[in-house]
Amino acid sequence: MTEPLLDVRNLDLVLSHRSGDLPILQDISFQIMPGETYGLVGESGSGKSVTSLAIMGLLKKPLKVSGGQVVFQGQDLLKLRPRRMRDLRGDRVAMIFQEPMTALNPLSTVGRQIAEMYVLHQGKSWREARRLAVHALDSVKVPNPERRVGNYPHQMSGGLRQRVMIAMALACDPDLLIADEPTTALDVTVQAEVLRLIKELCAARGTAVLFISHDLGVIASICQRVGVMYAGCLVEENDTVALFSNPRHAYTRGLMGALPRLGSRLTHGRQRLVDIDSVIADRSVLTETRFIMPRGAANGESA
Amino acid sequence: MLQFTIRRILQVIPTLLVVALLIFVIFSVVPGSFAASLFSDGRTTANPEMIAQLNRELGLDLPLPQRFLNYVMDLAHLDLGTSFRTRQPVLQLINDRMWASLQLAVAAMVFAVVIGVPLGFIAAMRPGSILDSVTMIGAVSGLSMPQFWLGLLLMYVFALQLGWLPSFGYGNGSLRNLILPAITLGVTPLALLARTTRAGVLDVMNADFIRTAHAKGMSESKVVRWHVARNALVLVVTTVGLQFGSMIGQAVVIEKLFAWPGIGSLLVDSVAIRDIPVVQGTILVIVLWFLLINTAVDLIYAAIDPRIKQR
Amino acid sequence: MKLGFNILLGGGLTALVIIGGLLAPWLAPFDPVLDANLMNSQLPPDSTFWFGTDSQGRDVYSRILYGAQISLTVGIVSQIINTLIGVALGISAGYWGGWWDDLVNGLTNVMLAIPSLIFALAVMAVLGPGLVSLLIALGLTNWSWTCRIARSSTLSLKSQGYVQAAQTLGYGDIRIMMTQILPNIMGPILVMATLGMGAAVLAEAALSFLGLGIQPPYPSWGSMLTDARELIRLAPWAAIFPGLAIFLSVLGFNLLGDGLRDSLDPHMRTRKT
Amino acid sequence: MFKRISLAGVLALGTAICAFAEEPRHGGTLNFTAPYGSNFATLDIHSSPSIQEMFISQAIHRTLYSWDATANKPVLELATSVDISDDGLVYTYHLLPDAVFHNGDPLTADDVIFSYKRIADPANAFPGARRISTIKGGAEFIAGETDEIEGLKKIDDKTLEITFTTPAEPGFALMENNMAIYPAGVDVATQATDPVGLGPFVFKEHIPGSQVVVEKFEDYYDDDKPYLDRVNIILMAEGSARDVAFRNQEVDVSILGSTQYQSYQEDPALKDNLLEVAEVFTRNIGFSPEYEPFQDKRVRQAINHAINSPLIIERLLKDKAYPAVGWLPMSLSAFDADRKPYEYDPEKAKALLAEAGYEDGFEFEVTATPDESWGVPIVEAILPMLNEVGITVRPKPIESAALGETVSSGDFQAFIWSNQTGPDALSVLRCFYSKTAQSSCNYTAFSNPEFDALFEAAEAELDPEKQTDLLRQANNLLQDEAPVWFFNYNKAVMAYQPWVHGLVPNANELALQPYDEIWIDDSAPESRL
Repeated sequence: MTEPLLDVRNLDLVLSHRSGDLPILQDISFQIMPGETYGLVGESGSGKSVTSLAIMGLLKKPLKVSGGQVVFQGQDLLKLRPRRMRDLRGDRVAMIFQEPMTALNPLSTVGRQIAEMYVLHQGKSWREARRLAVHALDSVKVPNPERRVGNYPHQMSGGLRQRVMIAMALACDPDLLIADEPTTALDVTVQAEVLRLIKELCAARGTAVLFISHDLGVIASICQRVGVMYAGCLVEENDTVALFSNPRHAYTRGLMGALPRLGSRLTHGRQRLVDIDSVIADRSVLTETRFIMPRGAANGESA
Repeated sequence: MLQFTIRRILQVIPTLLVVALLIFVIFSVVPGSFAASLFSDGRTTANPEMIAQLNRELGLDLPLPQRFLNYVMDLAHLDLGTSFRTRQPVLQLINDRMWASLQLAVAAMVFAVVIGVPLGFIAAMRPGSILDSVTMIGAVSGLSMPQFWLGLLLMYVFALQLGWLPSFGYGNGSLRNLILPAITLGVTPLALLARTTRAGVLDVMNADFIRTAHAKGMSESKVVRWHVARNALVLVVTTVGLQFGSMIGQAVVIEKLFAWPGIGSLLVDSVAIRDIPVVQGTILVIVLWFLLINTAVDLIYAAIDPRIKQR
Repeated sequence: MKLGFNILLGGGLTALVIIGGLLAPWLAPFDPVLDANLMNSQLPPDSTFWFGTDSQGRDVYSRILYGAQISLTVGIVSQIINTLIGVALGISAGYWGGWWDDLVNGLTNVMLAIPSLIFALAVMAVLGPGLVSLLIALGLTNWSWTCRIARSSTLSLKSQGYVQAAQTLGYGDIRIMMTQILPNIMGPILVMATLGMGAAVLAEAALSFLGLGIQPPYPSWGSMLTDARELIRLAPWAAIFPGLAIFLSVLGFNLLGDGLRDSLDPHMRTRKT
Repeated sequence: MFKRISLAGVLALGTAICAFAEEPRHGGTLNFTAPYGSNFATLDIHSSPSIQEMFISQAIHRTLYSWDATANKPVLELATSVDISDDGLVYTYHLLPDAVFHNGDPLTADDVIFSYKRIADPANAFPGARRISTIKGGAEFIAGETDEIEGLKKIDDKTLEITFTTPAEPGFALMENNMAIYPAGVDVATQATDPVGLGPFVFKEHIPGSQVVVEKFEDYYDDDKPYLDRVNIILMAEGSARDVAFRNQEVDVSILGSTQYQSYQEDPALKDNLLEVAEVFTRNIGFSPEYEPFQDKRVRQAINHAINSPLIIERLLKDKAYPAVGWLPMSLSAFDADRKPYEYDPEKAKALLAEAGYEDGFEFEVTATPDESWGVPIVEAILPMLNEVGITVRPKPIESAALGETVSSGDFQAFIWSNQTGPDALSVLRCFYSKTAQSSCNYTAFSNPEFDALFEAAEAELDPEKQTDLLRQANNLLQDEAPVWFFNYNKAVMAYQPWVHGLVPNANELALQPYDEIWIDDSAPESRL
């Protein structure tokens, strides 16, 4: 294929502290091609979300990037001036968050919050933006969008709210959509609908997706390629099919073991799952696994 | 919304009635009587006949339950009674004084909001900075100072040493007269507002939807204007409401110090001479004021926060 | 970090007041009441009278030390009364609910509606000036917030497993309230009480100004300040030091309360880091 | 008996301010302060029992008699002359021919009768009522038994005859501000909000809780007066605030507390403009006859000896008081100039206590208000002194409002108070007459046959000289019996701005000043001229 849309190169990220920097991400590298859906999977705390925030340039104070590059459409986002980065955010790179209740401002109507996108990035008037917001709601299959546009978040169900988030994220036809656990907080049935929606809309618009989840099942259903993160490192990366058929890293195998067998996912059968903690709790196993990581983990002991 | 409003206003009435009863009971057992207080300054000599006659005249010789009944009946007709001292309707006396108190309270609150809210905002924008520390230490200091002491210091500095402002009085409602008492009274709400604004803004700034706003590519100033300000406002409005009510209590001291003709000083003077109808009436009006303001706050709150109305 | 600073400074100031008050009989060079020699009135600070003397010729330093006892008594006792009333009403209302809850709620609303200084003024008028009256007046005044907090915490605790477990085990209501609920709501209550101590010391000063404070001969800072307010020109020390004592001790209580709240409230803590 | 004193007489007779007979300047505004409370309860002076409203009535109203602060006695105000019958009971007043009310009505005898009847009306329960009881038929009228006051008789429009029940000087009672003469033709209900009187100033405006403004009455019966165009009577109860306002030249006069007195005396810019007067107030600690130690005269005397009053006065009150000799103050003629106060002598006090059987001392409480010059601070000051002779004293704090009731009901071991002891010696000493109840004004329930005999003789005596002599003896007896600790007579001090002239040393109440005689010279600030 051609140039990657997003090229994360040797990203290091630390938590700065008086007593020295604490490494959070080490040497993360991966690429996403235009239109591709890339999954990042890992336990909570493994650094998936932080990676996405680093790409968006939304890291908060004690966290900071200490090395590497985030090249998006040929330019290093880390070196961009804040103003340029701001213009890019939402417009070219958009993001959906995990908790649709708190990710929306409870005191604003959803219409207004969608409309903000058009005002910010396309210089539309509020009136025009609101009209577009109705369309956007319609496009994410929110029923009765003319009425819903005046709703407050608390008047909507979780699934609807997440659709609002998607509508907001896709409002400006971004080239890359970062979806950070977009379905985790939802009912299982709603999950499937939302996933399908993301898949369809992005496919139709050719939007690349960085899909973050701890749920291998979800990842499997939507992603072409998958990176497995563990303790701040990308421990394995492969095509989805290849990864599932041949997990190389011990941790990946652990994750797989924790996954209910395909097909029984929705029924939550009584079969015994491998507890992921029992795999990773033993620190000696951890250290050992570091050595077989595909890419450098020279100073991994400090994690 | 209208139903909500009416319901909230109706809720005020039982509280008011209980307060009326409470105040009545308290001041029916208070030692000292109006008639006897008349000669406490030693200027005139005690005169039992006069006291007895005065008590008869004022209806103080009636049994307590009867007096309370009369009192409640009058209240039902919005009649707060007649002052022992001035023989004027209490409502009239309160009306004469209330506007000065309102003026003082509003001015103090405006001062507190205009200074306190931005300070809290700025402090929250740069948590941990020097400005933040100074603001917060200043705020807690403002809360730790006896108000009359502060007022006295301000009076000495700005009226006497610098001669910028008049030191006392109403001065026909001139703004210059209002400044010192309003600042003195405003310091406590200012400090509280700075603190709550800061806490509120910090709270909002850490909310997920602010991250969303940033992810949308919004500039810092737009984030603040579009999302932070409005949400932090909820807390500010609540604080303003609560403070507005309790400020009347504090105003008692300030009005006395600055010879400000408000209901606070009317209350203290009336307590001192046991002019019970005025005491009862003034406290009732103050409580009503407090309740109405809180009702207003609830309504504003409901207007700002769409989630409230549903409850 | 700020959190530590608040507790440190607040605790330090509070400790200073406590030590000063407790050790007053040993630290004070003079008796606060009897060592009054009018020949010494209004002397500026010197090596004998560290903070100068007041118009009665009494040592301001000694009176401030003894005054700490009064201020502490006012702060602590009034807050104990407040807390007892507030916690007892709040927990029982939250736990039992029903008409009792309605009653307590109504009472709380009434108390909240009367500005506390005005209520204290009324109570003081009934009881007459003096320390005991002041303790009662301030003790009866500020329990409503404590009550609210206790009630809402109880409500949320009531539905939790261990309380329900205790109920199933057949524990008595009172026992559950005392052993299961009370210890779990002590944090915020303690914060309220600490902040309330500062408010009580300030209220004492305000009531003194209105002629209703604790009255001599025993020195309270509020009455010292009130008495000396006209001396600010002739003997500023007699007014400045009591004012400073009030300011610093209230500051101490407030900082300590803030610090306690920050360290007890994990939400606040994460916010600060 | 014609005692009207001219303006020139008043000025010449000795206020320090008017020593040079400068020509009074007309015009200007005076910012006067009313220091005794933060509101004017009413503008209807008849209904007011307190000093506070007198600041207004002093400008707006006039009474039949007025107080001549210089000669220290009541003088005729609204009459040119009076004829007195031989038995001293019937007074025939010839009212001022040119006196008119602010509404233009001339003063007539009807107005006086109307006003006195209103004051005495039992339905009103006005504080001045008891003063009417010295008029024949007054007591019956007050009791509601009659519709007319028998002793009030109109001879013609300008002639009024009043019959009194005793031959005592009626001026003392009828000069009180709340005995003001109202116009009969004006609805009295309006007097509370829009008063109309005979005074030199017309009511202009009342801002409740702040001030009352009065303006010059062009038709005032004293042609040349008033000098001022306008007086703002400003409420300023808080001493420290008044101090700032005065120094800031926002107000023209200020009544000083003791602390301020000291600092004003030390300030070269202020010390020359202080007006001082020995007011007719005696500060004292009254002893309860119910409390056992106080039943012994020697104990009461011992306390008088044990306390160093001059020291307290000098150091605590900053000399803003005169040591009390006995009950009656110095300005009264019944005061015995040869008597000395109790000497400060702790040894003698101890000896007296030992004699009385209290060598080991005893304890008592003093019921006291917060007042700085006759309240708790004084008790604090005597505490170490009495401790010295073995007596333990404790202040029992009480609110001002409750003092009168507590004392008159006898619910105390001792109390500290400031009592008005003038100007009429006879009525002052009546308070120690055994037939006067404790609930009236015999607060220490004093009962002494010797005193009673002297008092009764004085009351019956028609000759002023002899009466004064009897009262003097009674007062001296009182000093020896020591029913109270005689502390001090108040020294009232008023600070005034240098441009203010015409203030008088009013021994009854210094704060009350004759606005019609005050004028300001052209050194006053622009805004006041």
